[in-house]
Formats: sequence, C-alpha cells, structure tokens
Amino acid sequence: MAEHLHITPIGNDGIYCLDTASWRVFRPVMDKEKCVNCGMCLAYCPVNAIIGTEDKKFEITYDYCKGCGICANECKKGAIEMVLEGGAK
Amino acid sequence: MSYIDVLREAEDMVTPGMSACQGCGGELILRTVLQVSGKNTIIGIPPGCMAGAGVVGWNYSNGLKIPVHIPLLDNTASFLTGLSQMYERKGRTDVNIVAVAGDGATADCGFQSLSAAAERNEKMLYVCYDNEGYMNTGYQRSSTTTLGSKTSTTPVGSVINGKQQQQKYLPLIMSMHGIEYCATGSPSNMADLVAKIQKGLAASKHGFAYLHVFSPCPTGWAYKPEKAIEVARKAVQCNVFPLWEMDHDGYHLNEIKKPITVAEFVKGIGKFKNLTEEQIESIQQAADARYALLKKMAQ
Amino acid sequence: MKEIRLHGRGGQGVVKASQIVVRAAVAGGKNGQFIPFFGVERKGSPVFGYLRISEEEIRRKMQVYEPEILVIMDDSLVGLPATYAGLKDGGLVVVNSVKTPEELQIPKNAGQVAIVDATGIAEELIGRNIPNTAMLGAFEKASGLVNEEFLFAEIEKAFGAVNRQAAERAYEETKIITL
Amino acid sequence: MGKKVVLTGNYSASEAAALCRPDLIAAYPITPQSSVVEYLAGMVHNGKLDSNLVQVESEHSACSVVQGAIAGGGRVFTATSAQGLALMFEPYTRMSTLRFPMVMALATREMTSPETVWSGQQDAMCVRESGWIQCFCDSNQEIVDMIIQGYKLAENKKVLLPVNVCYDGFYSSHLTEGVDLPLQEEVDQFLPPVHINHCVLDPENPFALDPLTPGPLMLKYRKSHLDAMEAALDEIEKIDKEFGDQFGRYYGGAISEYKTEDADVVIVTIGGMTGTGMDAVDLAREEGIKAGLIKLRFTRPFPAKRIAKAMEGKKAFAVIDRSVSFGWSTGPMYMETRAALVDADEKFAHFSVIGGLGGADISLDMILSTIRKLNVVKEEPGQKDTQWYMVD
Repeated sequence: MAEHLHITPIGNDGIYCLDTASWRVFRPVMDKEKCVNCGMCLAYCPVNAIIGTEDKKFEITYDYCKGCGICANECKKGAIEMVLEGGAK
Repeated sequence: MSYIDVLREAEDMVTPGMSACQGCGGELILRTVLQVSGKNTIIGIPPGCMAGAGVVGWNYSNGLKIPVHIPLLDNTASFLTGLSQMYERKGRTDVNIVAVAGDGATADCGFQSLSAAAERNEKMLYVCYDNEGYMNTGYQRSSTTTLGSKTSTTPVGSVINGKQQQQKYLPLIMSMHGIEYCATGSPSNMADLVAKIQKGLAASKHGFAYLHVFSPCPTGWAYKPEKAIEVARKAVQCNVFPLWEMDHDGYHLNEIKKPITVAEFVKGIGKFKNLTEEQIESIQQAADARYALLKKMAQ
Repeated sequence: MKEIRLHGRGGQGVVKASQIVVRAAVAGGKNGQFIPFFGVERKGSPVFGYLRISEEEIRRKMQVYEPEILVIMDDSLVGLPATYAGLKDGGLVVVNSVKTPEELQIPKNAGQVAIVDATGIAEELIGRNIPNTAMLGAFEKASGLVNEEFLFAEIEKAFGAVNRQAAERAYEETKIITL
Repeated sequence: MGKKVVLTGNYSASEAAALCRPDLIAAYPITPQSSVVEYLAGMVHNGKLDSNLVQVESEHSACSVVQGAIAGGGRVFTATSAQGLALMFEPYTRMSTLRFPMVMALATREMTSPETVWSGQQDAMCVRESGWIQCFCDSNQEIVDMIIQGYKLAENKKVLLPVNVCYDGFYSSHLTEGVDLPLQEEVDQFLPPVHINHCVLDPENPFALDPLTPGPLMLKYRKSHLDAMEAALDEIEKIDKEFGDQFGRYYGGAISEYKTEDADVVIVTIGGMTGTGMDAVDLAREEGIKAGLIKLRFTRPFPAKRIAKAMEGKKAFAVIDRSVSFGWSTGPMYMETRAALVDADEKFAHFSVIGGLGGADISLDMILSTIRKLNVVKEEPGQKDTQWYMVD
C-alpha cells in the first residue's frame, strides 16, 4: 500500500513521532553514586525514557523525556534531581 | 523473571514521542500493556486520550509498531469480537487481541457492547485506563468520576458543588459477567499490574479478560505531574481504588492493613479542592463499603 | 390467475397452510404467491392472508381486494365486515363449519360454498383445533387449483401423516353447494 | 441448474447469504427482518453452515462485529431494518468510508414516528448518503441473485464498497413464492473466496487502520470513494451479464425497462411495487395508453445516464416513492430522477407519487391512476402536483 491509493486510510509509512524532548523544562539527572539499581525509575517512566544498561544498571535517555519528574519523585534514594533546562549544570 | 526485568527487556511497541501530557498515567499503562503483550498483538484504541495522543497514527504513519485501529467510542468490544473470531477461525490464536480504552469508551457509551462481549465471553483482553472523565476533550464528567469532582460539566457553582453522584464501580460489574478473568490494577503497584496483564493475556486465549486500571491524570485532576504515581498509590491506600482480581478460584483482594483516609488522598488534588466535609465523608463511606464487600467476596 | 383470501385466527395456521399451497403449486409447475396480513398477530386475533395461484408469472405484490375464493378457518369470523368483503360474483367460499349457508350469511353473489367440519376433524385426529390442514383438503376439493397429490405430500412433509389424514378426510367430507 | 424451492423473501436472503459462504454473521432481530437471522441461526446450529454466528446485543454491535471480522480478512453478512439501521448508522457509515466490502440485507421499513413496524423505504432513503451501494429487489428470486451478485460487486477491486440489498418489508420479506436456488458449486464458480488485503489487520504487516487524517487527504479519500461509485455503475452491468450468462437470469443492470421502447408515459418504480406496476402498464396499454416502466434497481450509485437514455423521446414520467423527501414535498427518488434529466421541465410532464407508507398497499388501481394522469398531462411539460396514494 506504499503508493497510498486513497482507498482505505492506512498508516504504514513508519512511525509517527513527536519531539517530546522539547517539552522538557526540567531535566532529570541521575546521581549514580546514590542509585541502587532498583529500577523503579524505569518501571514508572511513562515515556520509557529510562533504559536498562548491559551491566544491569539504569540510565536516563533524553531524546523523548518530557521532564515530568515522576522518576525523581519516586526514587526512594533521592538519586534523581530535576534540573532546570538551559540552567547551570 | 522479575517485573523490572520484564519491562527492561521488552521492546517498547509505542512511538517514543507521543503527545500525552507530562506524567500521563494512560501513556504508562499503554506502554506497559504492549511491552507485556509484545509484537504479536492487534490493538483497538477508541477515541480518547491515547488515540488523541497520536498512537493510532497520523496521515500515512502509525503511532505503534503493531497493527492498531481506532474503533468508535462505543464499539471497541464489538469490533474486537469480529477480529478475534476471525483470528480464531484462521487458526491464529497466538495473536493477542487487546483493547486499551478510556473510562468513557468503557463505562459509558461503550458499556453496552462491552457488556455483551463479556457475556459472550469473547476472547480478548480489554484494558480500561480509568482517569475518571473525558480528559481528551477537556475533562467532562463520566460515570466513573468520583463524587464532588470538579469537571467542565460538573463545575463548582454557587448552587451545585461538583459531581453529585458516586462513581459507577465498573470492575465489580464486569466480574459478574461470568468472564474468564477480571482485575483492577494501578501503575503505582507495577509488579501487581504486570502480573495481571500477563494473567489477563493468558486468560484472553480462553475468554474475556478485563483489566480496570487507575490512570492518574495530572492535567484533569490538577496536580503536579511528578505526583502521578503518588496519587495513584494513595487511591489504592485509602481504598478508593482497591486492588483485587477474580479468576477461576474466586476473588482475591490485596488487603490494606492500615488504610489512609480519603481526606489524605484528596489533599493537594485540584479537582477535589472544593469538596465539603460531607462529600469527603460520603466518598469515605462508599470506599469503606466497597472494600468491605470485596473483602467478604475474597474470603 | 386466481386470487384467494384466507381468514382465520392467530394460531390456526393460516400462514403455514397458505405456504403449503404455494409449495404444491410450484411442485406442480404452476406459480404461487402468498402475502400474510401484516398485523400484530396474537393467538386468537383475526388474521388474514392473500394467496395467488397462476399458470403465468405472478408479478403484483399487493393485497387481494376482489378474491375469487375465500377460505374461512373459523365460522365465528363470518360476522366481521372484512370477511366477505369484495368477493367476486360467482366466487367460492370455503368455510370450516357445521352450519348451513343461511346461518353463515354467505353473500348473495357467491356461486358456491364448500362446508367442512375442519375443527371436528382436527380435534379428532390431531387432538387440537388446528383446522388448517383439514381446510386445505376442503379448499382443494372445492377449487382443484393445485395437484392434490402434491398438496397432500406437502402437508405430510410439513406436519406429518396425521395432518395428511386430516386433509384427506376433509377432502372426502366437504359438502359443495352450488348457490 | 439450481433447485426450485419455495421461500419467503427473508429466507431467500438467508439461503443466498449462506451460499456465499460467509465467515461470520452477526445480526440482531428486528421486525420485519428477524426471520433472516433466525433462519441463519438454524443453519449454523444444525451444522449446515460453517460460519461464526455472533449473537449481538444490538444492530450497532452487529455492524461493528462484522466490521472487525472484515478487518480480520473475512467475508461477512448482516441484515436489519428501519430503527435497527438507524441504531447502526455510526458503524454503517464507517463501513463504506473504510471501503470494507460486505453485503447487508435490508428489509425496508417505515421510520417512526408515528409508531410503526410496517413497510416503507424511508430507512434506506435516510442513509443514501452513507457511501453504500444500494440495490432494490422486486422478487424473492432477485433477492437471492442480488445477494450473490452483491458480494461480487462489493469485492470487485475497482469498487470495494459495502452493498445493501434492499427489499420491501412484509411485501417481500414475508412473501412466499417459488425461487430457483442456485447450487453451492454454481455459486462457488461465480463467487471465488474473498481475498481482501487493503484493510486487513495483521501483526505480520503492521499498520494503523484509520489514522487521524487531515482535510487535504480526506478530500483524496472522498474522491476515490466517489470514483469507486462511478466505477460500480460499469461493474454492475458486467456482473449482471456474467451472472445472466451463468444462471440464465439477466436483470438489466442498474435499471430495467418494461415496454419503454414505444412508450409516451413512463412510471419509475423502486422495489416490490414494480411487479404491480408492470401489471398496471399492461392494463393501461389495453386502454390504449402507451405506457412503460423503468425500475430503479440501484439508487446508489444513481444510474443517471441510463435513466436519461431510457427517457429519450418520452413525454411524461412519474416516480413512485415509498418514502418522502422532507423539504421537497416529493419523494426522494423523484428528485434524483428529475436531476438526472437535463431540462426536465422543458422536455417532460412529470410529478412525484408518494404511497405505501407504513405498510399501506400500493395497488394496481393506484398505479393505473398515475398512468392515466400522466397520459392526460403528457403534452404539458413541467412539474405537476405530487400524487398521494391515500387509503381511506
């Protein structure tokens, strides 16, 4: 259906994707020292912006993170801090 | 495999960039359900926040990596009935037939077709993400909206204060349809939720499986996005949203040893700011009665 | 083309009987058409239907206003104005009764009346007042419109041997009076 | 060829649907359609028909369930009437705009109010802008033949549209007559198994069925739909010929004509009134009136060119509608027939006829009165008053 004959409306030209990273005002920053690798941040991230690494650790990716702050709020160890985007690192 | 490992390993079937609000419970539920069900799934997502957020695609593109259709607001269970029966007829029972629908499409105008599909025990997993209202269109009340809630159709007026009715408690109604599996879930209790999605998918091979999931909505409920999971957790802890399941062995309740009060739950949530003492007491009584009933049923 | 109107009461089998006539007609190479009365049929309420038998194709799909034959399944219906309405001059009235033509108020323009105690036959043979199959026997005797063997066979196919017996007995017992 | 059976209109629809080997049937009972679904249920429950039968709770779901089954690649069937059609309007419109091929029997019935369960074509006329193909039958034989042809038309790659096979409630649905029922192998030869791939949801070929679509694209989809309707006009003729060649029954395509060749005055009929109309034409000819008849077999797509051609050289026409067009004080098919005839007011004397509403009879005398009226006004072009077939 690549030629899209305009018979039945069909979406098969790849994935519809928004730049949701641009929504972010605050950026979650993980303190790897405090992190105990419990994975709660991964479980609760609505965007799946947190991934498991090969060494069984967790890492925040920023390509689509909307900066909602759930990960920081839920982290029992306080290992994630929300930092103003464009502000001082 | 722990649920964290399940989620860590599973491929995300949803577009990485979808226009659900910051801290959206629906987005978390959709991604989680599809991570568990995997690639071999066809999903129906009726009009509502999730469909509105672009996961049924735009122009010529798809918002998911699996086949998706946007049924009508009121026919998701019927549409999936036909699809499910065709897949069984073709001998492809390995394909998961799943719905992820809001409470409007489920408890209100979609209820007739849902109830009928449940009564016929059609083979599918129907997940309702219940954010207690029509959030995609600016938060109009639904039948699952909590008493007293301030919505755009139940405003806080000088004469009438928010929604005047208690919520319809749909999951228990669904469980009485003689279906294969029925459960409530909350994203705050992720281990429980993942296990119930797995059980629901397994049950959907034999009949109707229904999952009613609390879906925190920062925008409609008016609280800060980062509080989403916290709000969902408190809803569970105060027995406004008890977690239970019904399978072939009967009802099973996640007991709350020391429940918090409804007053504690509603604190800090904008749509409850206007609640009177009487309204809070009334919600408390409804929650207590519901919990007591479920406890009896689970004995 | 012969146009026939049937009168009966809900539960007496007007529709089934008429459909059997159509089947017998078609089996015999003729054309048949039956349109039931479109009411809210309830047991006991007066019902009627329109039956057409023809050598030619039957095209019209409409009520029968001027029947050549009336089939009346229950003689308590003869008092209703609709029952004899429009009967063609010289037409035939087939009626389930033990009464005389006078008592049945047969209209003056009728040519023939065929009377049979279909209820009696039905109660004796079937055990209930379902006079439709016996009435088919009377109808066939008086009209000869369809092949009687086909008719009896269709009755047996639809309702069993006892009903065929009822039809055959009515065929024998029907009194035809030329007026 | 075929076997002679005696059936009601509804049973004819059921038998024909079964011969088309539907994968799935979902229907909800409603007067006067109920015996269609009862009969099919009997066939499935007795093992005579291998179809999934879904006992739905409403027409809305009937239409939705079959929609899901088409999205699963199946051939489906449903049937309804009046209020049921109104209830299924939402998925009904979506069926055609998703270009899902299927056949639905419609035992036409008057729309309430006043409360009624009887015949009339208002239900079909109400949904004629819903993108479905609409065909109207006059006999039980035609019901059988058009359901079989319907699938062929619906699944035609140039068409890909759902087809409504309409027949009059009671006057056809409950009418018993002889029917030449094709044999299964004959139907199998005419109608190959369904093979649609333009809309089938499958994890092996994932896509979004019906993504959100903005106006500029919407225009393309609508134009494509209209093009398919236009193409259907040709395919209807071809399928009629193909069917006729195999089964010996030709219907003339989108319209059929009766004694129009030398006619001065023409009545246009729709559905079950047609046979009565032909009898009326014959009687009128005995009176010396050169009468003819055009039977509108398809109302969507509307066979405008065929009608214009059939009307060439005629003097007058009347269209008998078993429904009304609120707002025009005429019947809807009268308006459309008139629209199909350029300069109708200069060329023809014409008027609309409305009758048979709510189960009222359309009799030979009524149609004859229309023909006589046409004959009187035939030399005075222009629109005349609407004739109502009142029954007192």
